[in-house]
Amino acid sequence: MTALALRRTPLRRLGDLARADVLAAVGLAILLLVVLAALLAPWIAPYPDDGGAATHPAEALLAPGTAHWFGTDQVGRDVLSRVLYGARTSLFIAAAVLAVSAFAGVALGVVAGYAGGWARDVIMRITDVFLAFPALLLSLALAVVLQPSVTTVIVAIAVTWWPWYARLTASVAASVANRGFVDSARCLGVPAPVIVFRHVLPNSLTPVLVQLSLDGGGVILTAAALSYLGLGAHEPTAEWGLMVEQGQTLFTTDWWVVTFPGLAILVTAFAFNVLGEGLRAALDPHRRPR
Amino acid sequence: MSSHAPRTFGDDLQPPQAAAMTLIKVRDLVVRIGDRVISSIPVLDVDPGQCVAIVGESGSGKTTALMATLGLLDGAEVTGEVEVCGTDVINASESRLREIRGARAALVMQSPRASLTPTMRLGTLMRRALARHGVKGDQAARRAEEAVAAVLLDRKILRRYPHEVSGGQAQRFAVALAIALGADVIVADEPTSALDVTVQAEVVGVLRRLRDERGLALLLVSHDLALVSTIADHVLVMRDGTVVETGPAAEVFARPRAPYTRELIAAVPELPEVGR
Amino acid sequence: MVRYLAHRLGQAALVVAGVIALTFVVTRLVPGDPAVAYAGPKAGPAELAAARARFGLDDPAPVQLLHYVRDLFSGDWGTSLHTRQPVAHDLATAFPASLELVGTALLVAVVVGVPVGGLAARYRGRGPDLTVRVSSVLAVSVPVFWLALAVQTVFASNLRWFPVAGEYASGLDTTSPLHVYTNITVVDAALTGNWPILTSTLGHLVLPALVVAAYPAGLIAQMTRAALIEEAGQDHTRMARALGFGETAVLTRFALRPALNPVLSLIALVFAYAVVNGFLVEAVFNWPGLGRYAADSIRSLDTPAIAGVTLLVALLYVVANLVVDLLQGVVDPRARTR
Amino acid sequence: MRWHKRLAAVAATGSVALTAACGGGQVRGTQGTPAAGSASGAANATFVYVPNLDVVTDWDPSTSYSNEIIAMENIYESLTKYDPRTKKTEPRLATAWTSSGDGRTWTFTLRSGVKFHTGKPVDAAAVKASIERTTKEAGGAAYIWDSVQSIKAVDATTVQFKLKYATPLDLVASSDYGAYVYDTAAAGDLKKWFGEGHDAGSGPYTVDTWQKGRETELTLKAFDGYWGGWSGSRYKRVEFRVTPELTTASQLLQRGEVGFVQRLNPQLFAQAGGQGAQTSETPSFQNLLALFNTTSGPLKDVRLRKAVQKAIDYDGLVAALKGSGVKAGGLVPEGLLGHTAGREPVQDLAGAESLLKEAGYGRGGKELTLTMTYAQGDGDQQLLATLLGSALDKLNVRLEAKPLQWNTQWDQGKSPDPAKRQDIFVMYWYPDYADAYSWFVNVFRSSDKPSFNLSYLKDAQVDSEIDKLPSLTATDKGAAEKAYADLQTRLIDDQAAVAVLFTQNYQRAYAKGIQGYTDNPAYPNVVFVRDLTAGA
Amino acid sequence: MSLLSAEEVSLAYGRTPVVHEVSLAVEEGGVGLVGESGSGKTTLARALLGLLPPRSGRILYGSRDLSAMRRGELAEFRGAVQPVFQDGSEALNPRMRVGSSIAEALTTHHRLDRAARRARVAELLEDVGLHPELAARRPHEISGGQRQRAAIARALAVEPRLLVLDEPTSALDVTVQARVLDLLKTLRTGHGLTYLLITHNLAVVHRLCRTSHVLFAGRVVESGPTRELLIRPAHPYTLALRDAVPRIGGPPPRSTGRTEAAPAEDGCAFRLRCPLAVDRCRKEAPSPRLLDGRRVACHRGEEVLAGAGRQ
Repeated sequence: MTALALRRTPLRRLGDLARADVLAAVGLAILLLVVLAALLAPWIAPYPDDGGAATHPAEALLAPGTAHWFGTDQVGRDVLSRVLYGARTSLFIAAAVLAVSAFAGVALGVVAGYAGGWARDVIMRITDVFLAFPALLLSLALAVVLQPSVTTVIVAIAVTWWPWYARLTASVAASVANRGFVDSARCLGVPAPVIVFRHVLPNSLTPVLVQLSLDGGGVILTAAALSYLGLGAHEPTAEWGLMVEQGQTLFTTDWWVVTFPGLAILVTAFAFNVLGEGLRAALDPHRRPR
Repeated sequence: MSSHAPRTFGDDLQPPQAAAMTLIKVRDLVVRIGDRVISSIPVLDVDPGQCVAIVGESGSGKTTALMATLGLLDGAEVTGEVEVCGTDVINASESRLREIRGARAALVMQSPRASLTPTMRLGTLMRRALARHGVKGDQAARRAEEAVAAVLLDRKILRRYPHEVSGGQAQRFAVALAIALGADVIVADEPTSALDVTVQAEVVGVLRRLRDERGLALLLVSHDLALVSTIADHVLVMRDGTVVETGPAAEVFARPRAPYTRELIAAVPELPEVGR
Repeated sequence: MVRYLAHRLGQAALVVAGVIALTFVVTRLVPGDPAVAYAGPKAGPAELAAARARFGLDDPAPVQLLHYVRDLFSGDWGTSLHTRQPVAHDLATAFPASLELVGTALLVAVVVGVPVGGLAARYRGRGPDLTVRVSSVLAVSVPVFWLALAVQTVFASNLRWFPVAGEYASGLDTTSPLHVYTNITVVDAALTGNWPILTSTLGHLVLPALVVAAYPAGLIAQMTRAALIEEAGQDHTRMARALGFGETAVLTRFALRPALNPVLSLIALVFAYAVVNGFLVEAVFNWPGLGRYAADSIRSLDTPAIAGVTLLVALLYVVANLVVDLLQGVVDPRARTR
Repeated sequence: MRWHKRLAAVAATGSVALTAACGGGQVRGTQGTPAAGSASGAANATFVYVPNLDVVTDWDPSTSYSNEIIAMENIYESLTKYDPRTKKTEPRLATAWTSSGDGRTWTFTLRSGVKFHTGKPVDAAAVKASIERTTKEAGGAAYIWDSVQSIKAVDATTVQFKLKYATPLDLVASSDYGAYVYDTAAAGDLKKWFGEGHDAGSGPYTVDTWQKGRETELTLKAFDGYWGGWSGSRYKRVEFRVTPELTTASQLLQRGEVGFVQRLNPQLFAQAGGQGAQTSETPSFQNLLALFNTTSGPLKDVRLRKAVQKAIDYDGLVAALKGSGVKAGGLVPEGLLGHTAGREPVQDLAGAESLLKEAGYGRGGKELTLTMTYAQGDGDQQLLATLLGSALDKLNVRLEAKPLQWNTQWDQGKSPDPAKRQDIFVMYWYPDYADAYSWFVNVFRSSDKPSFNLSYLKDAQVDSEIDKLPSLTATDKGAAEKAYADLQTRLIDDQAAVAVLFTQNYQRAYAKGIQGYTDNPAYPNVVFVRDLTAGA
Repeated sequence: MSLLSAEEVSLAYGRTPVVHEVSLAVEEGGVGLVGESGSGKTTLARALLGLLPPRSGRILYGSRDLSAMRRGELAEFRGAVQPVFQDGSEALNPRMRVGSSIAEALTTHHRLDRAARRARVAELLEDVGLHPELAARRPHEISGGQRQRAAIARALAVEPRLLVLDEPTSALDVTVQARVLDLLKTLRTGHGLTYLLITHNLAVVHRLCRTSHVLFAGRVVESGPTRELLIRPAHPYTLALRDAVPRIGGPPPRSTGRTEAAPAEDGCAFRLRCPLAVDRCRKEAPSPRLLDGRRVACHRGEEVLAGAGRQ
């Protein structure tokens, strides 16, 4: 299965996956929709201004209806528009966190995996320390330190996320480093940095990619939790976790303010998770979920 | 009601007496995945006490054919006629097949230790297998010890876990399972190719002895012509899913007719001839 | 095995050292003067100086770290700025309730997750599998704080099937006072035969425990399914089939135990996460656990308390990992010879 | 030295934990002994109060300065009590009082026959000892007694205060913090004794059980010897059930599990009213201030300060608050001396626009960026941030509103480096005792090191007028009224140092059967439980 | 002087010793290293390639110690000694085209322009019997035999003097194996190569190497001319190995001793499996000695030569 899947270009691989796994296909489709929503928010949102600083106190807390499909919030903003704009924030956070932590983690992991010895020991012990802190808790502590903002959320989550990539990459890279073509390159006298970049790194990335797609959901949930705790995005940024937080006391009276952003988080995380699950099943059956 | 009562000869492990019937009988077997034929065998018979070998290189469809005889192929379309110990494998119910598997026709696989459940002591595995086929209590314990002895293993091995035994021991234990269950025929898929050559000789020795002494039949799949030549009575040479040559082993190796068979034989690297 | 254990303990000790150092660094980075938090917003300079001296805030950082470590080991986890009680005491009071909630939730997660994952593996690619996959992914994708609100509104408020909040009906403290041994209410109530409190606590546990259980249950179901499917493709399960075992027997009697290994390591991982996830749930269900304590500490920038909670959870994680390593030895004989 | 003490403390805690673990088992909440009265108490009505924060942080009646007021006011009593309806103090432990013409000598006559829970009588000596201890502890709100030079117990029921300068001491004595009279001889180490959850008050209730961290943190039981007596169907027990989540609190109320919810949001408040609970809505003495940075940054320019003042959508804010706030008429809330009618601000975008234009900003002008800090987690302040940002956005002014922990926000505001300070500082203010002086002396009197004067205003004229306020209040209320009015004009209209955004409204919801509840904003969140009766 | 040699080399993975004080020299005519799984032959090969520093002893290229080499010398060694591994798909980076893999070898030691590089790649592919068009394929797009040929082409690119062949054909089908062995034979003369061949297959050694070393549990138990070793083994282990090999038309393979016994910790490592073991074998580890044209580490070598141990 692995060998078969490796023979494909990434795009065709996704295509294969969609055909083989209906659920993953659904995930992929939802994710594409979310990405589209994020990109096109200014054009498809019924009240684009409401995604930003506009307020209409006179129209506060209108129930869902023809004018506002998802109703309005405490200051009269269209919830649908803010949910659409929220996709931008959430996807941006997810992308930034994953990029930062994958970059740092993969870099350290490859070094640890290829170099082995004490370098590996040191890096792995450091990752162990970071892994001992549950992501949400360390992020929470960090968010307190750094003051709430989207950047804080990104930094705080990335700090807890990179060790996973370091650990994963280290183990993959260590096994890649033992493969014939790496030995063969060493026997040719190819310099170590070239070996790492040309031979070890490209062959260690598949599980990382799978993990990235699985982690999308996790990051979005953690970011939402941080914002929910008031440690993340703040007004007037449209962010799903923040919207739930601001509306949470309205659950029993004005349910739409909380329900729709909550559903948005659920659906997006769901999409990432099924897609990741499917990718793992197709590409990397031995990885454990997190 | 059990259509397959525990073998009556079992307790003292005597060879099957009146086993004149063909144990495995294959006619016009074709295995397809989609439109592609991955294995086809027109005729194959395994009689008691006989060793039949299917020889071929990778992708020749030899393993597929073997698994088809036990009805263990998933996701493939199997047509033709396969009869194991009188049961029509292709049309039999799953529960009927389960009665045959192990008790009449036992499997030995390529990877010695991986084919034994890693979390189970060998004795537990043996006991469960026996219980599955209705042998319990003291009778089961006796059978287990006798079977282990028959493959030249110490009975202490029953207390070991798979990772605590060597490849050769694991493979011999797989054979012991067949013996204990009273199987008439062992279906073996490259049983020695993962083993060192000295260990291979040992396992083959055990198989030969069981055939000679107990009339145990063997359906063997292998890519190793030299090995096959030393044990098989009858040989099928397969290539790309079809049988290119079949006949008594001595005949095939001495006077190969198909060019492919000749090529295969020529490709076997030779050792210097010595008088042993 | 002994050497392996020693090695693991050594590793764990290293991690603990790192955790302590990191916690210290993070808490020193907290903005705002902890002395202000202690002395109160309207305190004068003299009171601030006194508070500062009390917490040794004027010492250089390395000295503070040294004192911190020394105090930790002597059982002094500092004094909370907002409760003004020793943090160790606060944690000892709050943690049992969290343990009660998270322990119940994990129990539910395992009891539900493993069989459900097994069911999916057994009927791979068919209806039950799809149902399990969808629901398990939903379970890990749902924002727990949102689920808690929704569940509370529907099942407690609207349907009135379960109590809204709290650990047990509050009047019971007077009508049938609870003798405390472990501080874990369920255990104490069961030990002392305090049925009113026991039944009340169990009733109050249902909703929050289910909410906390959602995430681990989903993960465990996924993991069990994946591990079983992988085991089902292994040679030893094919061998089991060739020995005449049916598919269900193959999965339950042959594939399950080796498959439990990854599930176990997952449980260790999920345990600490569930504690933290529990924080969000505790707030909604008014569960008197660590979560409320943590939330209060964060709100009031109570550095010693934040450090205490962080440290406690990190230690839990380390311990859980150790326990799981040992359990793996029980489940899988291969692990014993590492 | 220090850490030896700490070690000892830990050893003590450790042994307590150990005893709990392996000893005979403690009974939860009652410190070892089940309260004798509690079993029979089940028959009596219990009043369940739902606060959203832990109740007790400091049990010492001298230094207590936090949420525990909701319990303390039922346990302890002060000499006087403020009535916002009459804007006057009323008798409590004191039955009458007089002051000299210069306002520097005050004489209080005590109620006779009153006893502390410890059994000792409440006499002049006890009053003197209490207040002297409070002054000596110098924590919490002890500063309210700053003007007191000496206290004299003239006889058992007469106490005389000599002051350094004129102060309305009857108001001071009604303070919600730092004014309790208690038995200072109740125990050797009072502080420690209090810390264990004991009380030495004279109020209608006394502590029954207290366990920090539990949901029902505190229960009080009736003090049988209370001077007011226990006639009628009064509540004999009070339970404080901590519930941080508003929704949860409201659900508990709906299901009849609790009696009184301290705070709900407007929606839940409306819902509670609609579902049969009683509700009460009272303007508080707490208002939200936006302090403009008058010394550095763009708002140094008074035109810009005025522009921001005008840009605020006061009506929109109050509309969005849906009843949890009312428009503020100046700095002094209604119900306090110094409140001036007709000061309610209105949004004036055109005015703001022209002021901005004058300063070179606004639409078509330079873009202006303002930083604002406010308290994280406060929904009402967040509403302000959202609405103000939205309004300023239309004027080409960008508002960077940062929600911060109070400590962080305050530290930043107090920063010695003006570049680190914010342009707009948002905070609540309320007085410790019912006197408007607090706003002026704390928030607007100049000082070199800013503490709460976070508009950084330095105005000598304002300072001197503020300094005259206490003696005016103590001697000539009419003149005091005028001085307050003038000061507000100066601060709000001339200097534009502050915008008063709204006065908070207390929205309480309580169970159907409770009778006799009125909210006294001078004692925020306090329910004087003995005044209530349990109806059907 | 031999091209590459090991002097009393001991090797270990982590704390586990794998190879014990092995000495051998690679000489013209090819040297075989024969042993079963766990004998340490691949570990030894990695050490000889300079991929694994010895725990003790020296690896000499010519007369120079690998561990003491300077950069330039090491480059020379890298240009002269090249590996061919068991599985061709392992030896080629799966993410690189076959041509690029070979070109990488070319450019590591020489500067070549694009055209020259392409021409040389094509030439090398032809040398190993592959069509030059295969340069554009990726490893998984060609067959196992082709991959192994490509791997050989890559090794040849630096024009080495010595190829270290680690089980070069054991992953291949018999017919393909035969063709690759033929290719190796042809290349030896065409490129003036010397082979160090590591294998478990006696027949393959016999085909390619003049001299052989038999490895058991990390020790060389017997070394000498391959043919001699196979016809008249002097060590019971060599004998057991040879007799266990099945042959077409030959007698059934024979096993002697207890194959599952682990190597002994003291005395002779083989003694627990040895049918000839005597008390001395337990007390004293045999050291290698010259016997009838070979070196053998067995107390009873003479008796084995004389025919003991066979039936």
